[in-house]
Amino acid sequence: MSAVPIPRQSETPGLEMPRQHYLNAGYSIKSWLLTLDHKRIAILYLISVSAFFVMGALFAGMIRLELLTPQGDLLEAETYNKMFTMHGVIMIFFVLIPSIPAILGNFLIPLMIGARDVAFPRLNLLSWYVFMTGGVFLMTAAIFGGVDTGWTFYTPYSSVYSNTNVMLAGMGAFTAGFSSILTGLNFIVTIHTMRAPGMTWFRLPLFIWAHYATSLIQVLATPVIAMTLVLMMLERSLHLGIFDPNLGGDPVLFQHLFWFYSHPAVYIMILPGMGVISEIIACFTRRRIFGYSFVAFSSLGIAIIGFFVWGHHLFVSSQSVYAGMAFSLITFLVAVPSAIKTFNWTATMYKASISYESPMVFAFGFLGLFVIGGVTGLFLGAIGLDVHMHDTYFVVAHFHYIMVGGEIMAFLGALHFWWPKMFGRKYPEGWAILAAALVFIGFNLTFFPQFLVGYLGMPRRYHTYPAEFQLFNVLSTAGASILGVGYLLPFFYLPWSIRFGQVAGPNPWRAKGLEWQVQSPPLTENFEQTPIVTEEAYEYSHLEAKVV
Amino acid sequence: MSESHAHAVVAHHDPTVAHQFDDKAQQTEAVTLGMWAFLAQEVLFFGAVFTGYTVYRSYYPDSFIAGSHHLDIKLGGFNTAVLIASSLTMALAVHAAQNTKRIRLVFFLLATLFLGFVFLGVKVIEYGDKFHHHLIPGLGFLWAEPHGDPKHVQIFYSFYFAMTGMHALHMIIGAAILLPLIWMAIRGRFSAAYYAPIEMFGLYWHFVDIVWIFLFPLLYLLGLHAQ
Amino acid sequence: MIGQFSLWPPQASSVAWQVDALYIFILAVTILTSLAVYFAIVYFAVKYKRKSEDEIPEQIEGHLPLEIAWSIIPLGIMLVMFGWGAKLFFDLTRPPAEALNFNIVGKQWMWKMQHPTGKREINELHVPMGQPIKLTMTSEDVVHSFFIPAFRTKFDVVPGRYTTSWFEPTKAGEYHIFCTQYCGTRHAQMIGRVVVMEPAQYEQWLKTGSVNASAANETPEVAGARLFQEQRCVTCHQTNGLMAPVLNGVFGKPVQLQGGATIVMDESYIRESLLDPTAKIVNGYQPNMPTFQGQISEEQILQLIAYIKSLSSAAGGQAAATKPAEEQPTNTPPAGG
Amino acid sequence: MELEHSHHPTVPLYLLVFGALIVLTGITVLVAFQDFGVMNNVIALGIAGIKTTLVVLFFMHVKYSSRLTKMFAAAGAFWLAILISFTLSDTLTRKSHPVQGWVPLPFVQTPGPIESVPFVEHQPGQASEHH
Repeated sequence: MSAVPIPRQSETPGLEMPRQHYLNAGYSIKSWLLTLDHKRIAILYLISVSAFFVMGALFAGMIRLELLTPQGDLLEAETYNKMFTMHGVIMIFFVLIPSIPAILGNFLIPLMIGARDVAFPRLNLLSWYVFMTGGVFLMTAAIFGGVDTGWTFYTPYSSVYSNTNVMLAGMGAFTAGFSSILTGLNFIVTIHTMRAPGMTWFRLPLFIWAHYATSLIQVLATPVIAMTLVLMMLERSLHLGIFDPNLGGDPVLFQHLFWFYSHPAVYIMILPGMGVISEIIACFTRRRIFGYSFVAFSSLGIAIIGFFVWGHHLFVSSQSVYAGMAFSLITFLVAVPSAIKTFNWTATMYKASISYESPMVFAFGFLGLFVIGGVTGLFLGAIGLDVHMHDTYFVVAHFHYIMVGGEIMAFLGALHFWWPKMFGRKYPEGWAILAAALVFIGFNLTFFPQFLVGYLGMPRRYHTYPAEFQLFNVLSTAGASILGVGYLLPFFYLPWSIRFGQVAGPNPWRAKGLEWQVQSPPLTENFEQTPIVTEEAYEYSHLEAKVV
Repeated sequence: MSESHAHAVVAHHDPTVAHQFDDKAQQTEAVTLGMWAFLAQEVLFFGAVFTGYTVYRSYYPDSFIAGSHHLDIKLGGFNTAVLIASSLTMALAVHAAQNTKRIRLVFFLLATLFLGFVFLGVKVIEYGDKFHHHLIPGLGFLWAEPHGDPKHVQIFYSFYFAMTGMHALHMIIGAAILLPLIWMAIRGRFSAAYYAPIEMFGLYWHFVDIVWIFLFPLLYLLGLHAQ
Repeated sequence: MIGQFSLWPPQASSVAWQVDALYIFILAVTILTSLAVYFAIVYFAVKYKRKSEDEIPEQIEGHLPLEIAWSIIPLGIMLVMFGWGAKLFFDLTRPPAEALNFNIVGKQWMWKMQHPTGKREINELHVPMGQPIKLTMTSEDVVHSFFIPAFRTKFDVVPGRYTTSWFEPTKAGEYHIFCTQYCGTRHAQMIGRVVVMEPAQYEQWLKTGSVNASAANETPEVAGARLFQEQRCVTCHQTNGLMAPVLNGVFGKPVQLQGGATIVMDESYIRESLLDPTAKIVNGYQPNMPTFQGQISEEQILQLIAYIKSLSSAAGGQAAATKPAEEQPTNTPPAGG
Repeated sequence: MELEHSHHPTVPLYLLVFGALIVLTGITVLVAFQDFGVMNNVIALGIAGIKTTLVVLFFMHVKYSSRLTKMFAAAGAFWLAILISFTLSDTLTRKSHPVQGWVPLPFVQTPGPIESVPFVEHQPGQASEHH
């Protein structure tokens, strides 16, 4: 891809770690906390998002344990409500939204487009601090009694009736939102202005296209929820009357403003995952992604059409029938680009050369779960059917298939794919494949029964439930324990590999892309000289020789 | 730590170009695009409350008109002129920086700051008036006029305070950024070769002006004819 | 548990099968599509497994007709789903003209129902079979949602607005009512049951408040105990005394009221409390009891008084001792009543 | 980039734009006192739109900027239009109607494990009206 000659290396045991790289550019606390290097900021995000993930997962574990029996015998109702609220707020604002963009996007976007850094390195560091400030608000809310509104903060419950720490949690989500805006803004500018010579738009890896689309949503949707949360908090603290039905206010208006962000936010969560899958599939099939431009434009299509469908969260909210129809129709339209992506990924495998290394196993897992998550969206988009399914466990299962089955699976795949690039060493392959298998099996066992119990009518956010739903909940909790083990494994073998793993060399997968042409881990300034791009993306028609 | 490595390989030596950029043109392009993306974000930030206003105005037009009659059109109009004038001085400040006219730059920045404070001062008078007439929502709100449902008028005033308050907050932040810029201008830090901070701040200031250009008719003017 | 395994809830309303039909249609289409994709992935993964380390497969850029085909065909199928769903939604949101109007009021955390005759119920809704019923709903506090899975109907109950929903029950039986919009601490207890009855039975129920033929033979105490459960008095008047005064052993004794006055707990005080609950509040409690005016007959008031009296006698103490077991907020709607 | 700067507006142009903005402000105030029915809203917002366009094109130099800048300047307005129009598509065509004189239950924070909201019977129109 690049004209820069690089020493050809491969996964020989005799490979040596490069003498100088971004990780050993400084060991002091200050060299990390005040770093302007996008790669180090990515590592800061990796650590903090992982910590939030553990917290969110512990709350999920408590929820599943409580639901093992129909009675509310483990947790009080209010404790349960606080747990699912914390689970939702943490997982959405502090894990899923920053997961791939802030960690892997930060690390890879400059490397992939041939830049020394993102456009605004200080802003990048600032957005991590803003993110952590949001986390501090949320943790304070949790420690001083928790919050019980659900992550949706619906008024008037949040603005008048709840007597928990809504203000602090709202501040937390508001602040984390600004971190997301700043990151998106940085990526937009970086992708527009920092591309290396020869790196035209249609030579960009699909990962970049996906992140560009994601960043647009982050910049254009997030401010709306920021203002909405401000209005909710003004109503709660200063008793302004914005949504208050007592004054003739409209609680459904809050839902409109909330979902104007929160539906596109679903695409903030899944688009980067789709970008990752394109990269992994291309590498392990040794093929350019089938229909590159269709996959690229489908990302933009999803991002833009995704702004017109938020009303499908309001089908039974007393929203106008006509608006509901329009939102339902457009909801089906936005399903098409996702379908196009899936078909193109599948077609990429036709007559390819497929190998089953762990990132590819995660990608297979993604495809398996994403298809189910995607098609179940069709049930909910059909407005007449949604009346029955709305706010039941069917919805819970659907969005977990997309966000956890899709995004987290892709995130793990990405982490395994680029781990050797980030730390210069490989993890034990067997453990990685075991983790992928456990996550896949555990996930399906956890969430598939929820489709069934959802259609039977079990509402979400119930801490007790009729006895006839128990079978499904027992299965679900059993699955969650397997899923938990699957998620736990990488927490051991990945850190272990940083010290003890096999040295990977610059390009262990023999992949294409600028990031694989520099040493692993890369230099602080990424490239010794600005690369000049002369090839299309995924040019697998010739391979580097394997050096043994 | 990273700086030393970076500079080792970066060819340019222009101190006004950050290490991650190849040249000044790239930096200017990036900064301008970044600012416009930020402003697009700001449009939607204010957009949420404008949407709410529009919806309630369509629900309760009479009460919104009745509520707007209590706003002082003279003060509002005066403030509009002040803010437009401050936009002009800001544009002239950018123009002065582009032509390396230090004294003019400092003068116009100070003028912009002064007009900003005039605007905020008038706003304080207006808020004080609302306080005296018990028109603060959630704080003993009283509405004794024959027109308008007191509850719906209270919604109008909630929007009045949310919108103008958020706007005033942007003005205050702007003033806070303006102070160090004025200091830097006095020190002669800006010239035709480097004036991006002035230009970017100008974009922000004009945006705040535009918000007011919409707030003025929405809050003060619509429904005046029904008086 | 396993014996109750089923893929959909009972089909107990006129629209239930229509909803299920669309469900099955989309299910069939999506299962077929998903299986095709899965089959292709597995087939390719096995067939095109990498043969050698240096293998370079044939490079295929894409195929425009194929792209168009797999954009247009799914779109066409999905438009069918949209049209079907939209038609169904119109049916679900347009009550027939002859529908009877029932009023539903949601509050944290109970459902208050009112029949066209004015009769009221809490957390229970008795309806005649084969009769279209329109629900006019509103909330007294936060947003709730009124969901009857067996009828496939659900609509949010929004404070400050009337929302409507309708159904025509087609199968006698008892079905769940759930609140599906999160509404606070005891959201999961904001449940109830809808009882579908033969029209004649419904008429009898409206008159006597019971379909139980043996109810006529009950002693006043037993009938009162049953009413105490049926009218949800038990929800608040628990032995812990947190939400409402304990009723055990207080009959005939003086009670301290808010404002300092004292009143003897007698028949007329109980009657007044049932009909005008906020008139005399026991010291230390909130005025949070609903009125039962129009909801229970004079005869039933006497039965409740008899029951409360019995709680203060020796035998009643025993009856009260068994109460805590029933009081535990069981999540199962009281199937037996 | 450097080239574009030479196309920046001149001081007289700035003053002209300022004059136009002040005149438009005057017009919008004067028009507001006349009764044109619905057109009052259209005129007021139309003039605000023209003023915004002037500020964006000249004070903010968009007239002299790259196509990319123009696109981002338009993006904010376009997305705001989505937000407002689709929200209004619901609120202007809703079937459910407001409860006249709806009053909520008074809200009291109760300490202790069970939250309770005091119950006060009221008559919000038809829904709970029966005695």
